[in-house]
Amino acid sequence: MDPRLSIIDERLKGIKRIIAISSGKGGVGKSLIASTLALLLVRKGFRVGLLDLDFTSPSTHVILGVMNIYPKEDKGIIPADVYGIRYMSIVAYSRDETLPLRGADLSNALIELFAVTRWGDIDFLVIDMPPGISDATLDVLRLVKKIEFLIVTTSSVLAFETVKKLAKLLVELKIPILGVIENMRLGEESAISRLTANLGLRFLGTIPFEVDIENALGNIDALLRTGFAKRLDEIISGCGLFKILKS
Amino acid sequence: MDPRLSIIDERLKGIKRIIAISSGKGGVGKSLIASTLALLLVRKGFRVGLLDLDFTSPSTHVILGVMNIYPKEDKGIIPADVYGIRYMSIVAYSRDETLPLRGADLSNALIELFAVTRWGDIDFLVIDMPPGISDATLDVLRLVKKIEFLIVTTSSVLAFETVKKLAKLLVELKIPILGVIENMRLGEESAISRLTANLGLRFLGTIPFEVDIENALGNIDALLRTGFAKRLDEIISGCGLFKILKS
Amino acid sequence: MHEWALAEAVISSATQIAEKEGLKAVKEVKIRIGELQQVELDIFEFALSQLKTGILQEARFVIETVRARFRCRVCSYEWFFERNRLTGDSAEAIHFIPEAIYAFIKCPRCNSPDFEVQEGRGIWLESIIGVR
Amino acid sequence: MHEWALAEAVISSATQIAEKEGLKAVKEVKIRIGELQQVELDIFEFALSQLKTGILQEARFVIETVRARFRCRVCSYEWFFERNRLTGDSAEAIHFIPEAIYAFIKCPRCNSPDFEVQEGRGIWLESIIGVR
Ligand SMILES: Nc1ncnc2c1ncn2[C@@H]1O[C@H](COP(=O)(O)OP(=O)(O)O)[C@@H](O)[C@H]1O
Ligand SMILES: Nc1ncnc2c1ncn2[C@@H]1O[C@H](COP(=O)(O)OP(=O)(O)O)[C@@H](O)[C@H]1O
Ligand SMILES: [Mg+2]
Ligand SMILES: [Mg+2]
Ligand SMILES: [Mg+2]
Ligand SMILES: [Mg+2]
Ligand code: NI
Ligand code: NI
Ligand SMILES: [Zn+2]
Ligand SMILES: [Zn+2]
Repeated sequence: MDPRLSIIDERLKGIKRIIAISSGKGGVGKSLIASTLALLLVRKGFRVGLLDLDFTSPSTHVILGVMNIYPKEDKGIIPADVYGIRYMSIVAYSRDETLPLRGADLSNALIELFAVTRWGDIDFLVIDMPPGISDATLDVLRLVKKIEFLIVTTSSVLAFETVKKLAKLLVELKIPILGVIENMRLGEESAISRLTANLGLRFLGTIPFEVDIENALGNIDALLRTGFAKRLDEIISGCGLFKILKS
Repeated sequence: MDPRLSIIDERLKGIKRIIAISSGKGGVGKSLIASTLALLLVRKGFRVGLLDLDFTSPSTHVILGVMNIYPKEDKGIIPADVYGIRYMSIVAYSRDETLPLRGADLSNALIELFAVTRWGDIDFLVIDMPPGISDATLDVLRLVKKIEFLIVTTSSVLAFETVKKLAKLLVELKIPILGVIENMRLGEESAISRLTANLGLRFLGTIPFEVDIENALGNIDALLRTGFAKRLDEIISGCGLFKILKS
Repeated sequence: MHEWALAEAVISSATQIAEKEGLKAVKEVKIRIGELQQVELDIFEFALSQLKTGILQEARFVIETVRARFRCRVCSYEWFFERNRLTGDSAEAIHFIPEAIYAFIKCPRCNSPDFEVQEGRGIWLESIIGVR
Repeated sequence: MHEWALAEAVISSATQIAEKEGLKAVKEVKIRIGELQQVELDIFEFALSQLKTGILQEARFVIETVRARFRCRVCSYEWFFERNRLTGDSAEAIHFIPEAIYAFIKCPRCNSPDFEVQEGRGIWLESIIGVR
């Protein structure tokens, strides 16, 4: 028997809400939304963790501009403190090296991280998920009892096709879906809000395409000043979903 | 012993060149480039195959506008004919359903596809790869002896960071890399061509961001009329890489 | 009849192994076939008999079919593959690509698609008997 | 000292199993530890002794270390883990997340990172002996 599996619940016990930022598709803005969401929640006074589960192409450390991450060792691993966020990414261990992981190894690494990381008492753990439906998705569904999903799509049919498939899986498993955010909208019109409603899901809002967002990557003050961050803040404030009920 | 592994070379024997369209990152345009490249090569008179290996979020069937794919059965599987392309995608089997595959299962499905598909004698097999470095990447490296990589990035540091990791892996394994295409460029300037040269790789060219490309998805005539297709055509014609030496 | 392609794979790998082992002639080849793949045995055996040449000329093929058994990774429930429960379309899809099963079958107890095919998948070359 | 966290996991799962099996007291717990993880045994054993309570009060912990063995999926070469070949930094990374090894080690023969850790990874609860 793998003893790690029996300690995961204990490790996540002090976390009030766990939110996976997910999409069937890559490049829709999951990592940017996950990182910015974590920053916004910290600014609102919440205690927040951020876990980058995109092991083979992690991005959140680049977005947050943290080049070296040193989690501490104390009866487990204590996440690094990054601008007030309890932050954990595999790059703390793989450094700048390529980390080619087959699914079974990825799953093992994920279980190890969940089994030894001590998040402590926090309000939100935001998880930046890898694209597609893979070992990471299935493991999060299997191991993280209180998981909730926030789904990200672009306005493109290519993204929405994959989102439909992910949403179908989650609905069948009765996993809570907070709703769908449409990111990088270009024009005025889009079918996404209607298509989302057709799936029986809540449409949370649209974030426009922002031409010069690249300049804000790696600098959290610049990032929080973008229209992107402001719009994301409106969405999470407006939808009433990001609160702690029994605080 | 798994007998499928010993027949794969035989199945790929009649193919002159096998090109994996790849990136560390999702959403950079791999599927759009793979599909358009296959169409362009057909128009130039080459015999072309297209294999969608992004099993959990396939897109090429949406881009090509083929809703039902019926490969034929004849001493193996004969790819469907789609606008002159010998086309194979897992959606021929998973249909419109969600296909949640762990890495080990994905690897098994990939081996099965390579072992039973009869591509026949063709000039190019274009492979649309999933994002990141996963079982599919490692299996292609392990099983497809004459694989060559075409790497796609956007202008963003987030994409290029992951491209660097993929390129490093390929270089160490002495796998041929045709070069790097920068897709969805927004402004006039970008550091990508210089960064590519720093990695010792060939920079093939830039494709600008095209606001209304969405309207061309699903319609190959519209797709081939886009600036995107024209620019891609210039790139592949200009770089002299897409030819058959002993034809 | 992609059974032919699978038979080709078996012939090719049996030949490779026999040559590597320095056999003069192969007498028997044992093959395990997973039920999941729903291989049509007549066609498969016919293909084997047509394709065998050289070192395999006199070989007898012993084929064992293995029942497909699943185990849910979430709730540990175990169950068997029942073809009758599938539509013809999805049974055919699984015939070609056994992993297509993850599109069509869920754990009967907890509805999860996160199960393991413990046995009964694929074609396996079990053993080869020959003379040196 | 994340050995403590691993010890906690062992105590928690041994307790769960003992309760499920209806044991009154556990006498012995056998644990296999993969070399890859480079667990500091003193600390680990000390943590176990501090953490054990209730049903595990009298339990003896028998720990076996398993050598880490790799097999290349590309060229089939097999080799063993050698800590001395690693820098301190990467050895420490592997201590925390054994899969970090894929960032630092390649097949010595063909240079591929596509190898399997055949043995010697992780911590495994092998058996529990107790009285009913
Ligand atoms: N609203 C937006 N406007 C413009 N660019 C964006 C926007 N959201 C994300 N991006 C950019 O798109 C790319 C993909 O974003 P990323 O967060 O890495 O996506 P994912 O994690 O889904 O792969 C990045 O270069 C990012 O900076
Ligand atoms: N040059 C471009 N200009 C504008 N949009 C593009 C361009 N190239 C690709 N896209 C769009 O970007 C999204 C991601 O493209 P896709 O080919 O699916 O990427 P990948 O296969 O790398 O995930 C799609 O919606 C696609 O239509
Ligand atoms: Mg990401
Ligand atoms: Mg990420
Ligand atoms: Mg794609
Ligand atoms: Mg695709
Ligand atoms: Ni058949
Ligand atoms: Ni330690
Ligand atoms: Zn179940
Ligand atoms: Zn090797």
